Amino acid sequence: MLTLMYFARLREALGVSTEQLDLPPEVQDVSGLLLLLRSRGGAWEAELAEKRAFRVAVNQDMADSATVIRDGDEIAIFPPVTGG
Amino acid sequence: MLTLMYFARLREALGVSTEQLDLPPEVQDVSGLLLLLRSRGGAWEAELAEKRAFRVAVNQDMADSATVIRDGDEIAIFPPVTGG
Amino acid sequence: MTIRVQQEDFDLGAELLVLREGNPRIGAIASFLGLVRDINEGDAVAGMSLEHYPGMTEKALERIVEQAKTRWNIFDALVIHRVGDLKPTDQIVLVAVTGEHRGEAFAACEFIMDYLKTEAPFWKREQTPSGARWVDARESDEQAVERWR
Amino acid sequence: MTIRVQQEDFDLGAELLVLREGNPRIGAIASFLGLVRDINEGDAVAGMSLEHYPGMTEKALERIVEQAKTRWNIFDALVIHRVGDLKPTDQIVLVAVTGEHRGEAFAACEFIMDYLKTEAPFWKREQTPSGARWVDARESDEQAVERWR
Repeated sequence: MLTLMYFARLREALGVSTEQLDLPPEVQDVSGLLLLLRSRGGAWEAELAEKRAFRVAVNQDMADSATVIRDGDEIAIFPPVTGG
Repeated sequence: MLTLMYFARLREALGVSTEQLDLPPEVQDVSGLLLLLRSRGGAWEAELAEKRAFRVAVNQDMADSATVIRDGDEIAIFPPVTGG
Repeated sequence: MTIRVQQEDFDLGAELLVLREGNPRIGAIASFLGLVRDINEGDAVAGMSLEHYPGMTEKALERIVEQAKTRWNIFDALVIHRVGDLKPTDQIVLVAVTGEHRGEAFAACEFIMDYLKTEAPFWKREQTPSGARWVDARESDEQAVERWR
Repeated sequence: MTIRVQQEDFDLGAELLVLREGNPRIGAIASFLGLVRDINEGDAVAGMSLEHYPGMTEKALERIVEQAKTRWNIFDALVIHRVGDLKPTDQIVLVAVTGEHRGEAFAACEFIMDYLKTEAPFWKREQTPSGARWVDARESDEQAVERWR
């Protein structure tokens, strides 16, 4: 089981703040997860396209496309941060 | 008439905080004034020697050896500053 | 190290007193206070709302402060960041660093702010006359953090 | 611009409130607070006394702040420097700068401190177990100010 979280503009655009997902066997890393999410089409395909600026964190650490994903992980997807 | 002021360690070493001096005709600039003061000998010669670190201000602006001195000027001689 | 993410306002003077309490070796405190401006990107801002990622925010800020402590000879650092609804002139963030001398305190304080701006998961949504909008990340913030790499 | 040379202590939080009052364009306040340390050059310091050159001090500080305002896009700056007898942990100096964004506020604040340290006529005399001594100027302060030239 994975916990997926979405924040700020992405949360609004995707219409979801949190979801639980059984870890699909073909998802081994962040890039695999993104492929899966894009395959949902619509806002998912548009917002998570390669050329869009967004960030992924795995277990609350900033990740990149090669970061490994394991069962039980907490994965967050969000726009570039704008605090401070 | 010149007003001469001495601060901090120099004030203590020279034993004077302020003095009034008629502007001597041979004093045209800071280097001329320093020559005159050194000619007093003792602590004056030692403390104001070329190799010693001290600063001179003319009318409350930092000066150098070529800064012109005129009648009525306020001239201060002091060690490198250590505030803040 | 003190890291706080909170809705409530804070008292900068009181926070600095706590930060330096009991350490007479401190000669320098550099601090930064961020405020809500009433204009951004040329538009009037009536207010803003700050969202964050609870848990990760604190972890990210702790890591940034740890890095600053490794890099400079400082005593301690404090980061307070507000979330929720804010209006112009409200305090958003306070970063303060204590050290023996000013150079390291200044550098560490600016380093923490630069990383906070690019790595701590906060997002601003501001209210303008043409509606609410999510604030875009600034290119200048990316450039600022590059200096430290 | 506010420049004050005074014996009395000051309230940093209250001073910053006055400095930013009535200007909702301010997004950043960088500040520096200098404190008396209980040790210097390896010796215990029981207290110190700060002498200055009245008149020139204010003039020198004003010129430093003017230079900072020419160099960076900042709103305002405040400098408070104490004179007279101080003891460890006492506040000596406060420099605060307001601006739209943090980069210019930080730079101007550090610039003002670096110049204050090398050009404003203040002198420290400290009490140590082996007697009172005038504090020597630090080579590192000369190096710090060279960066801006």
